[in-house]
Amino acid sequence: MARLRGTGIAAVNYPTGMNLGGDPSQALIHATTSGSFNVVLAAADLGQGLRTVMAQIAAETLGVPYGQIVIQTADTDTGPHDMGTFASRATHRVGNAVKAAAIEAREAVLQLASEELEVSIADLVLDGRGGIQVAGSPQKRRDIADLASRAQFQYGRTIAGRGVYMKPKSDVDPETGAMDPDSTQAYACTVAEVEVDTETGAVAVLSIRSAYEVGQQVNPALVQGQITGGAWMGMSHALYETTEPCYPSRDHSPKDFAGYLMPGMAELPIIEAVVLEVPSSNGPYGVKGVGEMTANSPIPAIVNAIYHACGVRVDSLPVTPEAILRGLDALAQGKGAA
Amino acid sequence: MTVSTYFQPDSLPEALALLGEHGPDLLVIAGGTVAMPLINEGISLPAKVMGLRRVGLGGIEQRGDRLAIGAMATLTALTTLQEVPLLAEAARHTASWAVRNMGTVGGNLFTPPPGGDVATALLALDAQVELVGPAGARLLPLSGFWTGFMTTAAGPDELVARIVVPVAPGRHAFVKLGRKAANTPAVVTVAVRAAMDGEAVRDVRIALGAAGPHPLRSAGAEAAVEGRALTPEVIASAAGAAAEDAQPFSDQVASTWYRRRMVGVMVGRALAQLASAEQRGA
Amino acid sequence: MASVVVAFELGGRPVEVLVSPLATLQQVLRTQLGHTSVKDGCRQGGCGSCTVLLDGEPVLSCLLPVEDVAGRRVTTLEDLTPVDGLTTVQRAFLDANGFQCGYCTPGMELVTKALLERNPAPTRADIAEALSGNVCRCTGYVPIIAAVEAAAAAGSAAAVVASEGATR
Amino acid sequence: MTAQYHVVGESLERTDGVAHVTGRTLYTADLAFPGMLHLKVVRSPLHHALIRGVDLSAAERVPGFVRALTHADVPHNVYTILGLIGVEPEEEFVLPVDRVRYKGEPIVAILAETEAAAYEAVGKVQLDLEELPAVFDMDEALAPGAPIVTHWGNNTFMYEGHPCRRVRYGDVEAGFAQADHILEGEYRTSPIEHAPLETTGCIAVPEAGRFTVYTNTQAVYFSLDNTSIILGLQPNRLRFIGGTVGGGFGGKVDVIVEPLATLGAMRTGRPVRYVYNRQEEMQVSSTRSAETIRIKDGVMADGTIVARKVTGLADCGAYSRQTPYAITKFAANATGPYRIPNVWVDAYCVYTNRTPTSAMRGFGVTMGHFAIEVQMDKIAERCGIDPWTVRFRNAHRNGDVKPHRKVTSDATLIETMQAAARLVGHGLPPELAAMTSAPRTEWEGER
Repeated sequence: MARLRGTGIAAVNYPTGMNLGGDPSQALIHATTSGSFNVVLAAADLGQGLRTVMAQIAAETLGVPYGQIVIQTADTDTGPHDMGTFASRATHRVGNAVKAAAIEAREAVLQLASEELEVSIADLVLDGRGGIQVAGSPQKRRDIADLASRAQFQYGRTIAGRGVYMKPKSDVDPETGAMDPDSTQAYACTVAEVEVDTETGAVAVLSIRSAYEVGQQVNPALVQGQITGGAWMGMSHALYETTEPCYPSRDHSPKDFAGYLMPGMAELPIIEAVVLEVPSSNGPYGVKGVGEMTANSPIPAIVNAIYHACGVRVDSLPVTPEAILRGLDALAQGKGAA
Repeated sequence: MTVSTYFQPDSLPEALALLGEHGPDLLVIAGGTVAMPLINEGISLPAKVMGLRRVGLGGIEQRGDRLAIGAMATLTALTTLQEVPLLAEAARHTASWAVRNMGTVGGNLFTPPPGGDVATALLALDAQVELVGPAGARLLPLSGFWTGFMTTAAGPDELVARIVVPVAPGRHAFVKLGRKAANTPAVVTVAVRAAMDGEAVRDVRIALGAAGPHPLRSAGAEAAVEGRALTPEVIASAAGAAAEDAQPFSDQVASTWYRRRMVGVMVGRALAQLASAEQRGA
Repeated sequence: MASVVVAFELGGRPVEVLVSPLATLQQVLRTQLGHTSVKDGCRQGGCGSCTVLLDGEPVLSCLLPVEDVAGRRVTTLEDLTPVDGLTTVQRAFLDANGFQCGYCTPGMELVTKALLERNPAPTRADIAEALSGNVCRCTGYVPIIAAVEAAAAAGSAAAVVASEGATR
Repeated sequence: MTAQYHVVGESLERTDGVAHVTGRTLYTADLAFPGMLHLKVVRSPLHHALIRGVDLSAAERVPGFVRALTHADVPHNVYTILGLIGVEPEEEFVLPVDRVRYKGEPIVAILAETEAAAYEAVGKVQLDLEELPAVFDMDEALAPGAPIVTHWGNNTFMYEGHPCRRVRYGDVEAGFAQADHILEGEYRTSPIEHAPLETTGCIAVPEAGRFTVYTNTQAVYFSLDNTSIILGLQPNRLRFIGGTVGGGFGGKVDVIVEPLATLGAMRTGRPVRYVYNRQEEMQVSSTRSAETIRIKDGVMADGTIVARKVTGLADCGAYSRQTPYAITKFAANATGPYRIPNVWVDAYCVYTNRTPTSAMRGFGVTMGHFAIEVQMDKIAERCGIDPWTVRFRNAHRNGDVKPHRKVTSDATLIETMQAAARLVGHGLPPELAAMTSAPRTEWEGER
């Protein structure tokens, strides 16, 4: 028996959003009497932390603390239109809509402040902590919360904003394939190390180390969450998952988590990532997107590592222990792997 | 079907009486880890169900040089069984913590392939099944208990009451290959129990799980090692014989081809483990 | 079908429920007792999301006829969550982002609690074995392991504080 | 970079974190409503069959049975998922009229007082089916004489008159003629299940002339609009509430459960719960497509790719759902992050009698990346260069034109690979370490 180690790499780009029939999302924002802001959306949080990220973008733009933001989403009686949470589009599309709505609401606050302080809006700055002050004269200031209260009870005005972001429809030229299919691109490069047991064909993934460039991160911990979960899913896709384990026979298609194979905690490799931030030209604060791409580069990196470990090229997924063993048998017989 | 009655007999005689009264209409469940999923998803639609958690068969007691394990003893209870370390090891490699807290040793005899790691260990231990029916109790060697794919020698009016396991000095080895390290269906499970006579192996029993319609012993592998020292050549010969004896099948975790190959590899690893095992009770 | 009354202890309080035959503990906790932290990921015993503690031991409530728990002690996450604040385990999962969609979280936390009660300083292998029945599709498990380790560290720190307090 | 912001760039605690760790988050199936009925579906046991008859009489006698829904109950009996954005054809029925095309296809829905009664009644529906030949392999499905799965006479989705999505850029044959090496590869992938911990489901509740649908869809408006078309209801009579999803991964964009549940609520006036059990989630919910990707690359001795021809086949199963769009995405990304001057892509969406496929994380791109990146290693090996160098030599840069004619911007492949090399301690040769994604100079652009 031998345990053979190998390293493989893979590099990928990933498109943010799609063009669909036009790809819009909207956001509405309004201030409450206490100066917190309700952000009303129709986007779903799949667990990636959409509510959190939208609250951060709204807080940043409005210049108020994160805790002042309430995200209310996905009730079609109140939430403005949204295409949906897919295509790595939410942080970019919904984020842009939230930012636009927040800017409009901020303008209303600044207008009030400028009237009360008797200066032009251009002379006002936000302190990021819920305050507005006159540039160069920090003692001349107003709290956004107070302005919001007076807007309602004293001035009878709204502090609200509407935002939309739309990627226009781009038809595909059926002859040449010319199209504009995305808004921006994020990148990843993964290096995987594996160990192959030549008796069983079993692959242990030792490490998945990646560099990502995803534009500005809104919440780095949540970005790491996507990268780590995606690395595991990529490993799972590469080595385990199929709904047709006996294909072309469709017998034994899994019905439960025992039969649908995925790695567990004991199979975890070291998962490590560095993240570069190069702001995109069109995402809110320069974001790109990271939701989907994280399962992609680990798959070929692992498959390439297997080849470098044991000389077996498997071009079909999942790379089962049986496929590796048959490949090793073929190598031993001098025929080369299929 | 909407279940009309769930019987919870308080004693074995009461359970047997219910079984006699309702016959094959009565679905008997032990830990529920196999039957309940089928009921929950509407695949099994029983009208009458009998649960055995209250019949008082959860205990483990010494009977001379044997251990009588109540059929309703949980797999968790086996994991700390010092008298029979092979059984404890097999139990530790079965399913997950919560399932082990629910699943029973009796139920493990009926687990559909590729299950039954504990059953495989019991086969290597030459355990007997105590079946109790209207005519009383009878002891059946486990090797004669299974009669085919999901069929056993238990009569329709009988229940498995206990599993009787010899406690004898010797060596053991347990190897389970799954696609994962923990909570995994078996590609192949190998349980070996032997006495040692100097370097030579005596009274060896090599049981294979997930290598046939039920746990089975490899006569070829046993013959290859019986009375011999566990040299690499002897181990290789036994591994080859086991691969030939296996009656593997394809499922989600492995194909027939791969299982047969792994029977050989895992029997080899188990015997290598046996050769290096420190002397301890098995 | 004749419904029956089953009495057991839930979170330290006696409860009596009228159940249909073979109703599962999961079903009764979720639909009759409002304990929806007990999730419903598979009903096959395969995902761990419906885990509860039965006399302190983790079991799968989807496989357990509620009649089998008569007279016994059942604990769910509802029973453990303080009125204000979080348990040590919950705090650790929150701080480590040991969840994404949150669906596996209650089961993960209950098994973690049971593990740490038996083994206050588990190794990674211990954690992997103890949680092997709990499936997560989002996180890749890494932050869950981090949460368990943080909870263990916080627990032992708390134990040190408590024992120091006791000796004074 | 981050310091210029107050909140963006900070790893703040999740707004829903406390609710998640205390188990207080309410997911769709945690809700219950008085009088709620349970919907379960009678599914085809065959891969391909004509429906000769459906006998409900025994099912109707099951205690707790309330009513059945058949194709005749569905106002506009066609799934419209991509039709909403103008992608035809409409090929999938909500409940099929006379033919089933995959094992597990719904035929009749049963509404009952309890889940157990629904299951029992489902088991008592008698189906009279006439089995038809089925096809499970894409190459077989494309061959003459194959069983035809669709209603239009062949087994491919039609893209504006073509049986495939095409990309034509440069002159691929001229590129091959110029190349030092020709390298061909064929890559195959298997269907993959999303396996979210929370199964797909919804509860439709009738309310004073309207229906409120609690759902774990990934797209509430998409689901509402599709349901409105199928049920012939003005959209303002529907209210969809969701937003908290127990894992999606693309599997909850299909709008399969909402129309039937809402129809049940319309026909009975009672709340209707339709939540997949795990076996349904595993066996009949859409999967990621199986793909066969054939790549032919023309490569210069230094590893530079000068031409690429790709034939991609994606198995959409019996119904295409979101897959036609995935294929467009596949075609758009068939060169990966590399600059290739001559490219030819034919990407097919192929119908078979396998489980329908749809969107999944990395939609149309993930398996293309697998093929491309394994191919890159083979190119490196053929040219005798290392796997890093081949990627740097082919890396696209800002200003490069992609085969779909879009000019590359926001490119950082080179910087990302440099960061990965640093992370693993792999020393790059100076010429690679010095590269950037900045637009090529005129001199660099010649090639």
